Amino acid sequence: MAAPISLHLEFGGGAELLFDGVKNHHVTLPSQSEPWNMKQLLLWIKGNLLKERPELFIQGDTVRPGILVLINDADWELMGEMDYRLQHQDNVVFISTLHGG
Amino acid sequence: MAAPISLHLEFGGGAELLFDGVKNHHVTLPSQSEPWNMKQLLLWIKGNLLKERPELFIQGDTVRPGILVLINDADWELMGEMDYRLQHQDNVVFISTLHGG
Amino acid sequence: PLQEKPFLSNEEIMRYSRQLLVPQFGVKGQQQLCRTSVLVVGCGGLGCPLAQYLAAAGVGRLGLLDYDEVELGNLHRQVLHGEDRKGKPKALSAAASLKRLNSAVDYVPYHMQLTPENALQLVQQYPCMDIIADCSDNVPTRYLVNDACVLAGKPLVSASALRMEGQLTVYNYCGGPCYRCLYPVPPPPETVTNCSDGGVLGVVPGIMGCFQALEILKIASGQEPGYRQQLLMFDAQEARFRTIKLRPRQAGCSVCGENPSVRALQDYEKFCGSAATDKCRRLCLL
Amino acid sequence: PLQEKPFLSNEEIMRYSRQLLVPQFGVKGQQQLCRTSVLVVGCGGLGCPLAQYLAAAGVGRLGLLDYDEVELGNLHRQVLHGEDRKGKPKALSAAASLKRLNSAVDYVPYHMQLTPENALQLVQQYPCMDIIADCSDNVPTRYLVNDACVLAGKPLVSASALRMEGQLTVYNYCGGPCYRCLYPVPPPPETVTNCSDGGVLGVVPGIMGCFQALEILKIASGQEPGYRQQLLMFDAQEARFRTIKLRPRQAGCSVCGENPSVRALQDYEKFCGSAATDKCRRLCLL
Ligand SMILES: [Zn+2]
Ligand SMILES: [Zn+2]
Repeated sequence: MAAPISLHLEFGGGAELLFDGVKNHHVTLPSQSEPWNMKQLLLWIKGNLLKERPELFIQGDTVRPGILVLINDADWELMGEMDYRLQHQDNVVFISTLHGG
Repeated sequence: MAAPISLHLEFGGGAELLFDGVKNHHVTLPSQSEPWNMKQLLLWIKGNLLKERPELFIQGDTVRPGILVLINDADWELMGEMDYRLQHQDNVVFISTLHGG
Repeated sequence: PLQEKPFLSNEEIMRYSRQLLVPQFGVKGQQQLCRTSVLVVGCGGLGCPLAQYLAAAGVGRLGLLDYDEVELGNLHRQVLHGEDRKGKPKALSAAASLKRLNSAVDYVPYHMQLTPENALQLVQQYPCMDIIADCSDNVPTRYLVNDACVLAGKPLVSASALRMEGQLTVYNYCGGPCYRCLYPVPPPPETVTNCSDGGVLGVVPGIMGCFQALEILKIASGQEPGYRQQLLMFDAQEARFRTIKLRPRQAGCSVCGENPSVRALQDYEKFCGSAATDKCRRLCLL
Repeated sequence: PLQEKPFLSNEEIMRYSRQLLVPQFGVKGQQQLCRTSVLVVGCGGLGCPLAQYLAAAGVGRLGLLDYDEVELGNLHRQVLHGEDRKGKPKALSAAASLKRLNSAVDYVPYHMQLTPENALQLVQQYPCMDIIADCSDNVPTRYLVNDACVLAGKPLVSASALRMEGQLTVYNYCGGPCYRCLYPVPPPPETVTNCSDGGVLGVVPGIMGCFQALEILKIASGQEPGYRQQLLMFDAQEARFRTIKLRPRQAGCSVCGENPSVRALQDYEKFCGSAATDKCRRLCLL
């Protein structure tokens, strides 16, 4: 059994508007048999935080195009993307790309 | 005996010009009977890093007016100033105030 | 503050539509900004971008103070002036450029030096200023502006720049420190480097002046500014920002403390041992 | 690059004296900057401050591209235009304002839309551009500019702003990623918010445009830019900066990868499912 872990989730660039406009979320993921990875975190967010129109955040089993995912201030591509194994106190940011000027 | 401690010293706003223009210094303070505090660090800097014109950095036993001292991103006034007891891996910044515009 | 207008005009709604849409600003923020007077001390590398964005955003009144005239060597960073303004007072040049951008703002150019004799009057009396921006370039003026703000009870948004570095703090606001709380004793004159001596990459005061404008827009529109009791340090060479937590207002401060010894403006050139200009410092020391 | 001048003229030494004094820039940096051509794609909220500081600093040539005309609703952030420019092409308005500031720069205004047909020619052929600044306001143009830069081998300094947030990255430079490496698939059109829809506080693109200018000055003068393979995120509400480490150039990228499928510019409006403007998006979706 993996112990429960606490995470700091942040949403920005407009992605926060899918979460009642709240940018910062401190969450605790419950204990489960396997360690938590990003794939499971996305499902957890979809089930527990996303209020409406989940397709504007998740498409298929990953984040929709135009949202950049950052784990501890690094692009998740450098960290293993969906397979990254989450650690207690990790900081995960979902940032919508801006296009205005 | 207190163990040797490593510090990250930074100089900015022009104060680095008294240290050969080098902004970042990783230094190790030797083991000594008492724990290291800021007062002793200033003396150590004067004896070991300052190349010339020490009066442009230290006056009396403290830093000269117009240099702000920051310990781990906080004003040293909040940390006990000269009496602050240095910890291993502390970050200490000496920043010269800018006046130009 | 300026007179309240209960409604925005159609022209104002058109002009400011993009910022009215910003939830944190909105119609209320715009109405408050339209009633706000800001005194800009120094129309140079910091004052130009600051005044530009405050005027564009629709501040009510903009006092523009500078004793100096435009020189060719200013134009790499003082973007409100132009080649045809050489020799013209900077305060008037700035006002003329800003008027093209937004004629609805009340511009009050002051072609004069800020002195212990006129500072309080400028800040307090007609036209009364709500927020002061220190965009000056020398130590005596920075102490003078600070003391005038403390005595008049005005928030001071202060920035500075040199070479490739910049600093910014909001002083004398909601329990935060004043300039003297941080720097009770002025620096020895021989340790002070000005832009005339040390140089400055023009876009560095550009960035810092824009930040000052942002802090003023937040104060004017009732948002919490980011840098009350905090110092923003910007290093353009390392492309690095750093936010420092500062001491609170000091009980022993000689101007904002509990038993202030400074109860009126004093002689700041004497106090600092240097002239209130960034030009003749060396000359004056001879 | 433009022709090399072995010496700075006396006028140049006077004008640029304050930045010649900056050790990291100096005479060599100035000479390199005077030989550099920069294409600014979009003369709006980002392009105005960017062009202003590049012109003031003495860039050699400034291409100023915008298909649009000045409207009253632009003036809260597009500080190179003015009330008397309403209805005038932004590219020409920007060039006219900049000329007052520094007449020594070669301004090349382009009152036209950047298209798959003209983009490569604009970037590569006479006058050849060394660095491209993406100051545009819509998704198809951002992919178009990116692909043109990759195909032509030019560094791309890109920024964007919305409401109270800004983002900046240097693409396609020294092993760093291109825009498509990060965003291989365009966002669904219904998830894209433009400044026309979502609003923007004017000083936010002001700050981001100044940063873009700084990054360009560093590349032009031979310094390492701060944001190659990095993303600067700026949140004006929280007064917070954040620097993110990004992935390197991706071997599988469809335009800059090892076996690119995009070997010529394509139809970006079709690719993105939206129009290359920040105005009629909703209209076009009907
Ligand atoms: Zn005080
Ligand atoms: Zn790529």
